[in-house]
Amino acid sequence: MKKMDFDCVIVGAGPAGLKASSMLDAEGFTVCLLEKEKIPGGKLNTWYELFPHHESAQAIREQMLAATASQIFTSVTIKSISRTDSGFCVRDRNEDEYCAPALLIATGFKPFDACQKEEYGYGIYENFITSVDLEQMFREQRLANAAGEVPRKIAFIHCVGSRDIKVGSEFCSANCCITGIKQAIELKKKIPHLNIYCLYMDLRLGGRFFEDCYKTSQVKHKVQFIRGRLSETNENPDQTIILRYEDTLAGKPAKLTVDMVVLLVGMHPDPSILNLLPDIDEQVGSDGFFGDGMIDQEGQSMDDGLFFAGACTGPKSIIQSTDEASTVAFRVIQYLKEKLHTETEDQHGKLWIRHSG
Amino acid sequence: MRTPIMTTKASNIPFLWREYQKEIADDHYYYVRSCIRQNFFPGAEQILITLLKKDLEIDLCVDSEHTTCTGIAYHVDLVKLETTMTVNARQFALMTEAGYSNFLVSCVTSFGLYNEVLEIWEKHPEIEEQVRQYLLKATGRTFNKPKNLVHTSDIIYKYKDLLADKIRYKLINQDTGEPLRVIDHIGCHYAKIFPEKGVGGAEYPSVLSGTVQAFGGRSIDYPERRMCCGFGFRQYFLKSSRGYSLSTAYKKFKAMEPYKPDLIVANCPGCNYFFDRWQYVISELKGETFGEEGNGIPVLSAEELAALCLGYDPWEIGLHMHQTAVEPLLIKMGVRFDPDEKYRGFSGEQLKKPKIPELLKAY
Amino acid sequence: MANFGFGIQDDLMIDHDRLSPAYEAVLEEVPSIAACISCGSCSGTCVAFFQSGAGFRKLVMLLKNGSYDQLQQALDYCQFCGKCSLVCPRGINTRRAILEMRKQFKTQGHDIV
Amino acid sequence: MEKLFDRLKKDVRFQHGLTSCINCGTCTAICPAAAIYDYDPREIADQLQVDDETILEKLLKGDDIWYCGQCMSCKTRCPRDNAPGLLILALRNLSIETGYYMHSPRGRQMYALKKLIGETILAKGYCVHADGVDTTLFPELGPIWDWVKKNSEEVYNCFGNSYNRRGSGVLRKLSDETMHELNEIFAVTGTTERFNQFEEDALEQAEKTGIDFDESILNEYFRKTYENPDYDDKSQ
Repeated sequence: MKKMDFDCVIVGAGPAGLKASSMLDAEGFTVCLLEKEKIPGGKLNTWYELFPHHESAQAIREQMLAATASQIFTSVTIKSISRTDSGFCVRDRNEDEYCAPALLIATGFKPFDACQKEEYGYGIYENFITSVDLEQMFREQRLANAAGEVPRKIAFIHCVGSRDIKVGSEFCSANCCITGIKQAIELKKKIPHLNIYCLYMDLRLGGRFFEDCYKTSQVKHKVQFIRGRLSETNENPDQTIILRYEDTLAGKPAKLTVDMVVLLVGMHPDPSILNLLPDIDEQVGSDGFFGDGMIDQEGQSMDDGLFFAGACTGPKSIIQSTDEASTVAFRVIQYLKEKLHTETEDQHGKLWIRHSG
Repeated sequence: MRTPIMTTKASNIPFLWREYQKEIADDHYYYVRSCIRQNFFPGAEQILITLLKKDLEIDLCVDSEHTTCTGIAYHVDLVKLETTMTVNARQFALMTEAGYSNFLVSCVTSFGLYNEVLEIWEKHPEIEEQVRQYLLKATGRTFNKPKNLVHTSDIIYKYKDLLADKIRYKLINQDTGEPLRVIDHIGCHYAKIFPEKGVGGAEYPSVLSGTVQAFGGRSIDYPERRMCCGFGFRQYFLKSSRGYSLSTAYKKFKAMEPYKPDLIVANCPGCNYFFDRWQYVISELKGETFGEEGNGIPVLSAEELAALCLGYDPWEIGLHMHQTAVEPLLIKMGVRFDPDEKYRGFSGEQLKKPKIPELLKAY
Repeated sequence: MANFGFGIQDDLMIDHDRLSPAYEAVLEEVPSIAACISCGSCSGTCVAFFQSGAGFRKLVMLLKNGSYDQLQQALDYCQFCGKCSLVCPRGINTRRAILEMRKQFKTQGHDIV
Repeated sequence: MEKLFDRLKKDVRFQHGLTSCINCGTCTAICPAAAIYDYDPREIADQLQVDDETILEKLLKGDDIWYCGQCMSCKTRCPRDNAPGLLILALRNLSIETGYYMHSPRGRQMYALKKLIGETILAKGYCVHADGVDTTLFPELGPIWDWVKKNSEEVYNCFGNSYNRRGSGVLRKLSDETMHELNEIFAVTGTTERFNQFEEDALEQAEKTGIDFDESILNEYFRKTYENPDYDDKSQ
């Protein structure tokens, strides 16, 4: 049980947390990162290659870790977070305390648990995996169905746990469409004779180069896109899966039999940190993500030392997360400067002098 | 914004629907019959009363003055919503007058309809008020809404373990010692409209599979499991569109065939009727039967299943009124029965046997 | 066999497991048809749409789904004006594709499944 | 005259049945009717999203709304909590109220349903009664049903001993008071009037097409609409 003081405590050592920490480091602030997993890197640890350029997730993770000089505490389970006169105190399971004037929450998201979408059959039938499971298969170089065979026909299912009132998430996760297309291309590269189908409602490929990826998957890799949301699945006696959906372009119910199904699971808010935070009502949107998702007009933000960055404020790609982390880091820096320093002027212009003590 | 996650709809959704349990009262029920069941499977209708009163010692009010819920007429658009609601209100009035507050429904269409009507009243109190006025004007009655609305298969599910302790015949093949392979079919209006009104929700309701397993059988999952039996209300009642019903059921039979089911259990009287009769029609039309050696797959309701396992005489349960013969099942289960008693009438007279279908075996 | 006055009807469900050899053949010749995103720009501009009831995107869909009867009827109305080619945001060589579709049905006959 | 759409919006089933449709097709995918008829519940929901009188009138006069089998599987699946099956009920109700149902051969079958089910309710208090169904109208009832019908007293009395008599067994006769109450409810809530409308409209149609029509259940007009709604369609 010890008490440690920092300028900023960041909860979550994923892309957003790491990015923000490296920026705060550069400004000379002392920062600690608290990570619940055994190793830092957050969701980067679950990816094989990143969209849209197929960069190695591991390489990106190494770069980000190399860029930060902050102290990283791993396997930390937070017990409580309290507001103190001088800022925040985070207490972990071992009663260690990490205190700082600024607290940055970068806890990321939780992939939708596909078991909840019972009619899709994940966790019931064997030949179902999620996009997260598929990344792991890529990392382990083990692309096989439940029987250990190389699949011949695979379907990607879009919007699993997204835009669905039945599982309580009416928002679009924004990154699953491109994830599916990226994974389809990777699969096709590794298993050239594979037939791949994507069942989509509408494709939301707003990011840079995403449309290129889409067109490449169509023309070069012959990925078939079927417009229709999966309605239900059934298993055949040979463990192949029958998919039921409407071909909404034809206006007719349709079916397709595949060896394996990949569910593109949505990005859900991770509520585990929620109950620990002071004043949460003010900080959570109706979708469960932090913040209000509004444009932060200059001078309007009333920073009180509690900051949020990354996918905990809404579904984001890694680039979007790190971009947001940079912006928020800048705000943290401003906040800390005001809180910890006095403004003075010398012949070179403005200067910030840190309070003594 | 400004709404914490705890109040979003997500919190009202059980994590896994198939583990969801609904409220089923222990005792004191007012019972309403099913139009279809009492015509085609009157034994099931009657044996439930015995099961509840005698075997489970439940207090059950069997009223002779309740009517149809108008469910079929409602879903074929004959009667107006106001009429349906008022007729349902009258049933509730009879329940109230009899001093009961738990409402036990034999028919799944009725069950869905009562739930729908209660939901409408919940959301629109002004409609409930209007219905109260209609009922008062037409009959002079007033009513309380039921506290607990339960389907007969629910109550069997609730007491499945208690019944399992008492059963004489398990769902086990006496020759092989293997559990019987049982297809369960849940009537669409049991939980598809309101998942929270069914044991296990809409996708994997366990109201029948749980009972089947408690009685020693093996529940079979098969493609088209959740497909409607094909009733289709007006689609069936009009001969011109009856092909809709038949074709839908045919798809289900073809999908379940590879799994070699020994038995189909359904909780809805309509589904029971269709699975029973369409096997006959398909045999006549296509020369196809789905059981072994020209037999069909026997079809039972939850009531019939429970009563049969408990050792009631198959003919007392009315199983002789099935077109698809139940004998193959009785033999597999080792149920003792007297074939000569099958067609004995109320007066004790031995009735002339029914005609035998072309292909589907009869006994 | 007995007559009940009704029977078992055909299932109208589209079976995407059924291959469409004509689609594969057209794709071979005109690979760009794979880029179709069913946006419907082609149908919007099609001069024959009110006769055929199908713009280029629907032709591709019918071809993929193996709805050959409907496809052939629609193909007959194409006037090869080329407007669909002009508007296609994915740059598909629609005229080539339609010519190829017609060719497929001439060479492969009517009943290919 | 009140707009059709405004009338539709008053129906609680329309209110509960449509929030907003994203055209995903999960309803059509598992719709038994869509697999058998040229019918698409998604399109019905989609068409009702726009407040368009012409589209609505076309729906009310057309065949599409009569294909639904009311299984309500669509309600379970919709990711936006719509229920096309409920919309159908609201549409059919409005189609009947406006008289537009007579434009569709399938809508005109309401008369046959009234004969089969409506009259059974008012006579017996149940939607279906053994006395009214036989293997002529319903051949799939099979030889076992012929046997039941032939021995109805002997068969049904085994189950509560009150077949067509007072008592509490199956197919018991309801008391005159109960039947009176039922009839009163039908009158007060407007269904009696609706039944009369079905009769009048059918009579008019029968006269127009020169088909025999009388009070009996098995009149020629009944038989025709019951067996083939397109009997007068020359293209068939």
